[in-house]
Amino acid sequence: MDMKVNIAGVEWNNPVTVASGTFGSGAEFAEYVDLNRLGAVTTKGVANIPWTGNPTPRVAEVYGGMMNAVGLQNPGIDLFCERDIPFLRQYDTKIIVNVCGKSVEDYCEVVERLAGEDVDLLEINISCPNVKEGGIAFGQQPKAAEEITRAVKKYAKQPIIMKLSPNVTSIAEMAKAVEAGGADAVSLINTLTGMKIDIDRKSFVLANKTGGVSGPAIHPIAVRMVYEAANAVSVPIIGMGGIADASDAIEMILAGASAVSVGTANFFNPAVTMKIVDGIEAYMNKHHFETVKEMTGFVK
Amino acid sequence: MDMKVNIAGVEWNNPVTVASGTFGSGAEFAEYVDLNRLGAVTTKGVANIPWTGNPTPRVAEVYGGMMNAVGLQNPGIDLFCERDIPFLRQYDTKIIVNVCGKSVEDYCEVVERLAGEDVDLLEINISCPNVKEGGIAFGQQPKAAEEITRAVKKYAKQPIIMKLSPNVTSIAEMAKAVEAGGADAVSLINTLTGMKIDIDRKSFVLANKTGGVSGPAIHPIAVRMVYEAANAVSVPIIGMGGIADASDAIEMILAGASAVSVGTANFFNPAVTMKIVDGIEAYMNKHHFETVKEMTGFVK
Amino acid sequence: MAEKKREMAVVASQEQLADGIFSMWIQTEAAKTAKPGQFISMYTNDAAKLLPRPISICEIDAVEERLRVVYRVTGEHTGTEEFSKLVEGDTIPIIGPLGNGFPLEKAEGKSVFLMGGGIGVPPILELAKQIRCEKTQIVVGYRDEQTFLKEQFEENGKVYISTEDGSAGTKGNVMDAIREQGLKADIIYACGPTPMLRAIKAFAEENGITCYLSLEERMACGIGACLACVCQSKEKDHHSNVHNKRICKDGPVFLSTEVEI
Amino acid sequence: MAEKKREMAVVASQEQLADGIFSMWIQTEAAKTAKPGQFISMYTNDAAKLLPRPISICEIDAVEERLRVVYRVTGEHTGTEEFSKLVEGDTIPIIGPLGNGFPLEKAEGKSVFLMGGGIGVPPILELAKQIRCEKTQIVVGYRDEQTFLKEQFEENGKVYISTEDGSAGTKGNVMDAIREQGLKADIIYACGPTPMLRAIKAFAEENGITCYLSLEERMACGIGACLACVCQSKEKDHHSNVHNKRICKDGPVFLSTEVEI
Ligand SMILES: Cc1cc2nc3c(=O)[nH]c(=O)nc-3n(C[C@H](O)[C@H](O)[C@H](O)COP(=O)(O)OP(=O)(O)OC[C@H]3O[C@@H](n4cnc5c(N)ncnc54)[C@H](O)[C@@H]3O)c2cc1C
Ligand SMILES: Cc1cc2nc3c(=O)[nH]c(=O)nc-3n(C[C@H](O)[C@H](O)[C@H](O)COP(=O)(O)OP(=O)(O)OC[C@H]3O[C@@H](n4cnc5c(N)ncnc54)[C@H](O)[C@@H]3O)c2cc1C
Ligand SMILES: Cc1cc2nc3c(=O)[nH]c(=O)nc-3n(C[C@H](O)[C@H](O)[C@H](O)COP(=O)(O)O)c2cc1C
Ligand SMILES: Cc1cc2nc3c(=O)[nH]c(=O)nc-3n(C[C@H](O)[C@H](O)[C@H](O)COP(=O)(O)O)c2cc1C
Ligand code: FES
Ligand code: FES
Repeated sequence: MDMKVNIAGVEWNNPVTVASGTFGSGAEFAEYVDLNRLGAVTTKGVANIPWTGNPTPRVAEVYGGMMNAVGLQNPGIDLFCERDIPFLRQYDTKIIVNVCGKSVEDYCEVVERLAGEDVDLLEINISCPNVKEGGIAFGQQPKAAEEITRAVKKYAKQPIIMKLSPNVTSIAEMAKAVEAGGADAVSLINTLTGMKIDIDRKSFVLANKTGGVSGPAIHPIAVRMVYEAANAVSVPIIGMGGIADASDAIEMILAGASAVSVGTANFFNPAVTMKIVDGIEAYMNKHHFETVKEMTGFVK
Repeated sequence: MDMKVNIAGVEWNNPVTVASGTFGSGAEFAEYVDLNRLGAVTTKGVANIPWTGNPTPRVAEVYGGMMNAVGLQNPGIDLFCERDIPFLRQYDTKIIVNVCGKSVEDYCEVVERLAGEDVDLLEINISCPNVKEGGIAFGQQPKAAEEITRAVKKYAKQPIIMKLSPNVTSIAEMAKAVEAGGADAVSLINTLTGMKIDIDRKSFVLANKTGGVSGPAIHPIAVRMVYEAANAVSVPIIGMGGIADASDAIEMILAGASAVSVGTANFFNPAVTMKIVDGIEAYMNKHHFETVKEMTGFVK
Repeated sequence: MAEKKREMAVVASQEQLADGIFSMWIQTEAAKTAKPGQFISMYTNDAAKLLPRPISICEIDAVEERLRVVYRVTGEHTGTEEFSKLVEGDTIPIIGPLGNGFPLEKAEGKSVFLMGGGIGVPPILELAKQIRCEKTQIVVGYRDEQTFLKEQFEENGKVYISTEDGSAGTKGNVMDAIREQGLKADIIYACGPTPMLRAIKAFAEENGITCYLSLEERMACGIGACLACVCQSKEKDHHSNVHNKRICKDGPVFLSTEVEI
Repeated sequence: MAEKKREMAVVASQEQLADGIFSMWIQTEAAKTAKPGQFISMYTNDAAKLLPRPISICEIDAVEERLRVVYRVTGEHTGTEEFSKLVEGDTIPIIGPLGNGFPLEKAEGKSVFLMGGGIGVPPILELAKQIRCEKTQIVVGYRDEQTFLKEQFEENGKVYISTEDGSAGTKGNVMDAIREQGLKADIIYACGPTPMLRAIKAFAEENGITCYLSLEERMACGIGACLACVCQSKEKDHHSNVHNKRICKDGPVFLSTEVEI
């Protein structure tokens, strides 16, 4: 039995990574988790320059999950390269750098900067607001998604994972668009846009009014989208959205994911990823799966 | 203090109705609920001819909600008119007939048939698969949605509520499209498409593979969409999605709904709508709202 | 109008009968009108698990207003696991009694089979207690020697047991027990897994025996409104106007010739 | 590596101190290293409520390995309401101790104000117990005469009370109490609602007094990873590289001159 997976030419020790933005760059979680036991660490989105993010409150609790509008606060690519990459390189885990930007140029600048760095994969978060297109996310229009993929691929030395937004009519179309643009892998889902109102104060709970819903509440939607994307493209899929235990992760893999990311669940239990790695292993043993690849898309 | 609301010219005693498909035509729930205390009863979707629906299992439990693929089983418009309308007319409540179909002609046939019946509003469910367009729902393309609205309006004697699917990139665009087509009101959201896999049996839990997710898990997404739709159109909005208590309903109204529908929550507690009516009344008293209209869209 | 309601039943006692099989008595108004073959919808206290668990009524104590349910814990982190941890005095939300139950009157003067398999065994107990007939033959099938409720069955009729592993009674299923013992009946009442019900249906129809089957399906409302729990009916159903009947409302007990399973 | 963990703390006792104010002692390893001003993340057992509730440490018993938390139930159906129903022997998942706590050493030889307002009062207790300084002046503000923890404060310094309704001590807030009594100090430690902290910050800065404030914000991870709980910092923060500090990790206690509130 072998837990290893190969994602766009990069071999992970196991199929479990963490979802961008829920794990920082791993330093804080390292006190709770053995980072060597993660297939990969996916870092918080980083831009070409530091971003301040949104005003607070940035998070709210919703039924079976949470909502966030952190607004992609990040220290900028320079400090990231100087501090976070060397930290993560101490561990036997792959490094996936999540990249954000407000224009195609922003993304390309970060990707180019990372070309010379010792990281394994880049994940391009196209749910960011596209300032030139009036703030509509790159990830909500197939054409814009394809173009941005093609643009970053020009600068990329590492394989590119395009991270898709679930706030679209057809996830299959989005997956096909980024594949056409040259994506080496696809990850999904990012958060579903939600809103919460405090009825006593008669105001929005988040300073940003809307936020991204994540956690167990969105899991069935994520599984469906992973299934649809996996059936639309041939590049590997990293599945995420509401994974809180091994069974949720296995569902995602059976639906078509080659690997999985755990996000919001890290906030309920910082060591949840360790249980998920163990649980997938136990399941593979029990159900006689020799490799994760055999499990991927097993349910058709 | 006045609980009455006016939806497209029809006055309801209070802003609470039930979501189509969760309440049959009210006969079964009448044992648990005083139908006179509902602003309106929205019936299960009815087509021009009887539909058998999907194979079972048709429902599954998901975290904080459920998934269904009943497949719009219905007895056809003839039996509906003969049996269900006279039953509901015994009560002091408005009748909203939810209409489904597989082609524009199907919908028009039902709407025309209902023109001579004693019902108050028609709700057109455009999440049905459009057989001519390869099964993609009418409700996922603005143009198709606008056209079907225009078509049914030609035959309609009652005001038309267009019921929107949340499985779209822009709910505002969809709301505008049906308003342009002549909709008298808009209701949202229908279910979000999801999937659940039984990892022990390695098969889909629903016979239909995918199903519609409903219940508390989807509430923040529904609130956001109601807010966006309310800010995009001037016709009244009937808000639904995950309403399980008065506070959820009030959130929806503050976000822009003129009335609310309670769906899945009827399955946890068949009398939940009574508590919601009472809770809205108590809130209006406490917060000095004279009318529901004042509350509608209060939080901007 | 609005005379029924969701109620908070109080756990009167709980015990384990066999591996993963629990028996619970609950204090509830539902006991006043309950009939054998009806079920109740039991709700969890877990906010993640909102749908009801339909569980058959195993015994009715109308005087003390108590119902007994016997149920299997289907796995870890399930609603039934939660139920199994309830102790005396805890409350559990329920709706019921639901469905139609077994038509007892059809048995009058007849020789009957009361057949239960696996977790379909429990509803047969109250049926056996209430049925008035010529000859009560209780044929119950278990997985192994953990033949829960057997002693109580013996107080209410002649009991024939089958076990899958042959550790008690006939090795095999309930049909094997009937064949082995050469049993005969004019009418059958049965509850159990679908393959067993299919075999019983075939046997009954071949032999021209009236047969009532209690069916199972996933439910959402439990009261006939959502159309989740249908089974296929031979004739067009008058309510649905298609070949579907609602198990929760029109059943769970059906005449075998009415339904396709 | 991986030396910290989420743990199941055991409730040792629980009592109500005032309207909606509860005090709970929990048995936890977190007690071994906890310091005044740190907090713990408390988790509910409600599957609908998944985020932690950050609650300050009110007292530390390192020997018995117990922590005391004093908290307000913020409403019906809240996590804190659930906590208030726990009884001895129940378990509650927690992470902690978290954050940096108050810098005790800065008080040495000084005259101090320990200031708490409303539900910011509790963390001041352990601080008062541990602080070693010239003069301990505890200035605590309440809504009304329900001056919870007052007796314990009196064992640990000179106590000045303010109440919003004037039913005990100075009518008004903690700043009113200081003015009314003409109190003086070289250093301030404070926890309470933002308007109170703002007033204290202004007072301290006007008077050139060193001042430490414990801040509050909505949290998700509680350990510095998610960037939910930031406050604005005067200087660019070295970790964030922008003018934001993480309250959970870099705080909750900050030097008043470091932050904009
Ligand atoms: C009319 C009827 C009577 C029944 N009587 C009994 C009984 O007396 N004793 C007993 O042990 N079991 C009985 N069952 C089966 C029982 O309902 C399921 O085992 C139980 O719902 C499983 O719930 P869970 O919490 O263990 O599983 P989970 O996996 O947590 O259930 C998830 C969801 O699936 C539903 N579900 C899962 N399995 C079934 C099933 N087999 N049938 C219907 N819904 C299911 C649950 O109700 C729930 O909504 C009966 C079923 C029906 C329809
Ligand atoms: C560092 C710190 C220390 C605190 N110490 C104490 C204390 O000792 N005693 C005490 O009573 N309260 C304290 N609070 C406030 C306490 O965290 C909130 O009152 C509590 O989280 C509310 O949860 P709930 O379940 O009552 O409300 P809900 O409305 O159910 O909470 C919903 C969500 O919002 C969050 N939330 C709501 N109000 C606040 C708030 N004021 N601050 C942060 N998060 C909030 C909750 O954590 C939860 O995630 C502290 C807050 C912080 C940040
Ligand atoms: C607090 C928070 C911050 C996030 N930040 C990012 C980010 O910087 N970049 C990104 O691509 N996704 C971000 N996400 C989305 C997650 O990576 C993930 O796609 C989503 O939360 C769904 O997974 P989950 O349900 O397991 O959390 C963030 C999510 C949360 C909750
Ligand atoms: C079992 C079930 C059946 C449904 N059938 C219909 C239907 O016939 N027509 C329709 O427009 N919506 C139907 N819906 C969608 C609901 O009306 C509602 O839009 C959705 O469930 C969201 O609301 P809720 O979260 O309160 O359930 C159905 C939902 C459920 C759960
Ligand atoms: S469960 Fe709703 S009709 Fe049977
Ligand atoms: S709560 Fe996550 S950084 Fe503070």
